[in-house]
Amino acid sequence: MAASCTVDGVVAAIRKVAATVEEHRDELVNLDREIGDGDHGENLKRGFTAVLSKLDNPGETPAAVLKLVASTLISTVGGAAGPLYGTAFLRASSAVGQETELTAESIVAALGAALNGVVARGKAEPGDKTMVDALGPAVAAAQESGSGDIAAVLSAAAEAADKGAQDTIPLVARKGRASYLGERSAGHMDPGARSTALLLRAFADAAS
Amino acid sequence: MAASCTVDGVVAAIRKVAATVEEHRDELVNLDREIGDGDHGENLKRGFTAVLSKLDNPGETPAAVLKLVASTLISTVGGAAGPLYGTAFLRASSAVGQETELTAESIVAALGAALNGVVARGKAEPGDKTMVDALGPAVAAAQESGSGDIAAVLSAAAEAADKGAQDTIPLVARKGRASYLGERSAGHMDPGARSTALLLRAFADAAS
Amino acid sequence: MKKIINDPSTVVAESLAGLAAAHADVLKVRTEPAVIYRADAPVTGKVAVISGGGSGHEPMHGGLVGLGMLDAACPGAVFTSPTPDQVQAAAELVDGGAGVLLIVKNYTGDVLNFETAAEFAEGDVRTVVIDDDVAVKDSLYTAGRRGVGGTVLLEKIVGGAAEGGYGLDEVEALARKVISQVRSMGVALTACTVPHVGEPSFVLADDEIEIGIGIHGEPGRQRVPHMPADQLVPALLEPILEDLPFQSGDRVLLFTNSMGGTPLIELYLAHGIAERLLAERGIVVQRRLVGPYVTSLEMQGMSLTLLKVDDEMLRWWDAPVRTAALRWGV
Amino acid sequence: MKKIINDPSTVVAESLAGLAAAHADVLKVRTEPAVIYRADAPVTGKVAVISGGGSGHEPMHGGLVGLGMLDAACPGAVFTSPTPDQVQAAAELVDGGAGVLLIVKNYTGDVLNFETAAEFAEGDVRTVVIDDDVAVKDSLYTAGRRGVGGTVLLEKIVGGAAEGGYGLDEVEALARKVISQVRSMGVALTACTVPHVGEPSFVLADDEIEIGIGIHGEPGRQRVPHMPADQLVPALLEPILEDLPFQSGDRVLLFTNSMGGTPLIELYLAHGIAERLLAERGIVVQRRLVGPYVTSLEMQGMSLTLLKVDDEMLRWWDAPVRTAALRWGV
Ligand SMILES: Nc1ncnc2c1ncn2[C@@H]1O[C@H](COP(=O)(O)OP(=O)(O)O)[C@@H](O)[C@H]1O
Ligand SMILES: Nc1ncnc2c1ncn2[C@@H]1O[C@H](COP(=O)(O)OP(=O)(O)O)[C@@H](O)[C@H]1O
Ligand SMILES: [Mg+2]
Ligand SMILES: [Mg+2]
Ligand SMILES: [Mg+2]
Ligand SMILES: [Mg+2]
Repeated sequence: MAASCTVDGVVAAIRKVAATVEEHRDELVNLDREIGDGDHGENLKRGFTAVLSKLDNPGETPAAVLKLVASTLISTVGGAAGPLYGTAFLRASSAVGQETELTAESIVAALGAALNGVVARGKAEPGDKTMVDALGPAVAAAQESGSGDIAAVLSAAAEAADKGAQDTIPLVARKGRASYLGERSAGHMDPGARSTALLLRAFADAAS
Repeated sequence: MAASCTVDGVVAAIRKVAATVEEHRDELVNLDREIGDGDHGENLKRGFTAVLSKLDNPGETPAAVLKLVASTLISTVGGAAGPLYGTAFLRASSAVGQETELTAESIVAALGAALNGVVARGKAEPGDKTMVDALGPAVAAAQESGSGDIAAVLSAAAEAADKGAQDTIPLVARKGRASYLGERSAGHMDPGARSTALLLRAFADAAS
Repeated sequence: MKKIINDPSTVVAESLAGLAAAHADVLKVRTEPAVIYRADAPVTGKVAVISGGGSGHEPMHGGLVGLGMLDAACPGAVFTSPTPDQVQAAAELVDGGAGVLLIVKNYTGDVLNFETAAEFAEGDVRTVVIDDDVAVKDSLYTAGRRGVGGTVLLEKIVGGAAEGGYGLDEVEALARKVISQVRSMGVALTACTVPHVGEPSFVLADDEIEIGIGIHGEPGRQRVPHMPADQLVPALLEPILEDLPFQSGDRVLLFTNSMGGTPLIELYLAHGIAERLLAERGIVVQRRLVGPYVTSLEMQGMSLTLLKVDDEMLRWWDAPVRTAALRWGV
Repeated sequence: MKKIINDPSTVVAESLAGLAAAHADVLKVRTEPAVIYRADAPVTGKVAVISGGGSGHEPMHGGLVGLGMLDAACPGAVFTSPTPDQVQAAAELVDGGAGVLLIVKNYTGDVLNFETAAEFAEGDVRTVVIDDDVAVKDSLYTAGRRGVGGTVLLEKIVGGAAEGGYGLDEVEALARKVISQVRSMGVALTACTVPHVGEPSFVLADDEIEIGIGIHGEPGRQRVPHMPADQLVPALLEPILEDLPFQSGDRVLLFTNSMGGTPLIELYLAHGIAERLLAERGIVVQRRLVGPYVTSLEMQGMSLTLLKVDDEMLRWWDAPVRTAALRWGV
């Protein structure tokens, strides 16, 4: 519906993300109990609660908001997800530069930069059963959508991320804590892929 | 049936006692779990197993057998019951002196001496919810029976001990570990009273 | 019952073998009857300090044998007091010619077995009985209070003084002073399972705790709903403070003890609350001990012990100690 | 869930307050971000050794801060690695001008957070990653082996050497040597409950155990029927021995660790079996550590760690240490 998005729009989207994380905390904890250590939902909730407390002074540009989110997540989440999501938001922030209004194009660029950041930090490949398996397809779908509409781009990304998260179920984990389980990691959705899908869905909802 | 009892008779009786303790181990453990620490049956079993292993060389006189039982119980049972039963058998041994055959009379004397020993060591009074509440009535019944028959004396004692043990159920413990429970000790049979009743029943059975 | 054991009847003996292997520099173990004793025993001219009790409270007492603490410990079967011949064997092994002090926790079984041993012993043997548990109402007509957490403090202070050259009279007097100034209270969140029983000694619901618990899996005095730490810690501390009583200006040693299964993260949290409550009342904590020292197998729960200290007690508390469980200054 | 806590979200902070109150002579605690550091930090001219990780493994790491061991520890949320700003704050507090060594257990979260901190840090900061758990198959294509029990041995030895005057290069080289020579394996008899989860991290039946368990309540590699200690101990020891491999004539440090809820009576029993098995193979146990040092909250279970030692490692293992959990020589 929207061709561009101001700093207020980004702030509103981040609030939506925080609400989604809060709402799905237990689900993410339970997914992580199955094949990890049961903290993923709690970690993200702690992080986005801290983000919320800072959003009253978000800065002037979309990039400033994204950087604030990045540094807050890095300093409050911990675990694997903290630096990974932190890097994702940091790279997205750099990608959108000093723009005061984000376009569909810049959002596609931001998503791509986020993916590159996560891969650079975490060294996961597609199929390793990580958040990359949600974020990778999301970036591809966003790029392919070719739409000039932000909501359309984000909803294509969210849909692909959702499918990507579902598709982690049969996979055997090769990165992160779940990899210790070997074959026993198959049959469970990756919590980080699920949270990535939830985040993108929240962004898409905020944009529509 | 018998007016006297030789060293062999005493040894046979002790074997019977050991078998009874083995058989009732779990029952005594469970009684002790209710109001104590759950070891009474195990403690007595350990003690009488050790006694059994020594009975091939029991000594020449009934007193020698009883003394062997006493010292073995003292050095293997531990807990409250070890010194108490040990003292009981030690005093019984002294009471029968150098007799080679025990009479009903000497058995009554031995029981009385055992009771005195337990009271001297443990300082329990009637109604304190201890083995004294079984042994006390047993001694009284044995003395009153006035019989010259060992089996009759012992079976009167066993019957009184049994009733005494039953009668500990409503009592509030004032001695031993059960006393820590205060009012909550009421409603449970005292494990030591129960084991005393079992021992006397085994002696009575051995004599009949 | 899931335990790392082979057979309930050999648990104590096998565990002692491991203890001996782990701490050969500090202690030795003899069997039948079982005694844990200082590697350098007997120490000539030193008062020997001996304790003991049922197994299952580790590190008490075997982990407290060594320089500056116990000369010997007599380990009974699990939760069962040792037998007199263990105590006699211990006395023979460690008597350095300056007399022997027996430290006995006030349980009928422990008292009777140590008493029997003392009757047979040669040389100058004294006995002190510790009864620091305020959960049990004291009375001439009951078995009296139980000996619990205070025992570790008593053994450290008395052991230090014995190592430092105190004679038997002085050691005994110091022991009686410590006993008169120490009070404890415990709580269980879960029961424990004695190996030869195979089932928990009692059953607590998911939201129940047992206040005033003993250290042998005996049920306590009161079963209450579980509560936050901010309420639980005062529920243990208040009866202790009222009992002695401890008052503003008193100097104390605070011992926050885990019953075994309660992890340090919870224990330190509780300790912090106790420190705060004492500070609020003007009671000055001068020394502290935090950890699982007087345990009931895997029981979850804790106890608090407060000792009103003076300079003499502090001196021997601070004195060097080298045991499996407590070590400083050496 | 029954725990001695107030609120899952304040457990770590409240526990740190208790730790600080209990050990003011050894350590200090700062908050937001949380760091536990030596009371006398920074020690000028000394290489600073910093570690950290999720909470719930106490006494590791906070209980290992002090003279001769860690200069600082960064406690994360329960079972969650600390954040980079904690590590940066720790480095600023304890950097004595001779460089900083970060000791990181090999978990993705720990590695990423410490790595991020190191990128921002000023001065000479080196990182070593310990990955001693043989339960996890190592591979370039996975997260690799986990850091478990060996961490305590590493921190003691490296901390001793740093205290003894080693430069940063030497400290780092020694750390890498220790890491290359240490192997561990653990088993869980019961799961543990993370406070903010409120339910056990997995469920084991009454007759099941989990071999190859991690220290965060992660399920292990294999669920098998419970077995006697005489079978369980070799099931842990054999994979360790085969891995390095350890051979006849090797000198080792044997560390028998409780996961928290396993009582000492069982732990010493297991230790005794391990000693016997090693002796049978001609492996010479020269030092040992037995106790709950690397725990998973209240989990019942144990781990074995074997370190192939040389004279350099023994020298720094034996060197004085004064922390809440380990203390000797001072
Ligand atoms: N190397 C990696 N690359 C990308 N994502 C990863 C990597 N390792 C772990 N993750 C993601 O992190 C998620 C777990 O996050 P979280 O539970 O917060 O951290 P931790 O595993 O440290 O407890 C996993 O579900 C996975 O999606
Ligand atoms: N002072 C006492 N006098 C007589 N009998 C006692 C006394 N104290 C305890 N008992 C008896 O001992 C029994 C408990 O024995 P046991 O369980 O073997 O010892 P413990 O209490 O040390 O575990 C009690 O049931 C009681 O009959
Ligand atoms: Mg996790
Ligand atoms: Mg009993
Ligand atoms: Mg007992
Ligand atoms: Mg985690």
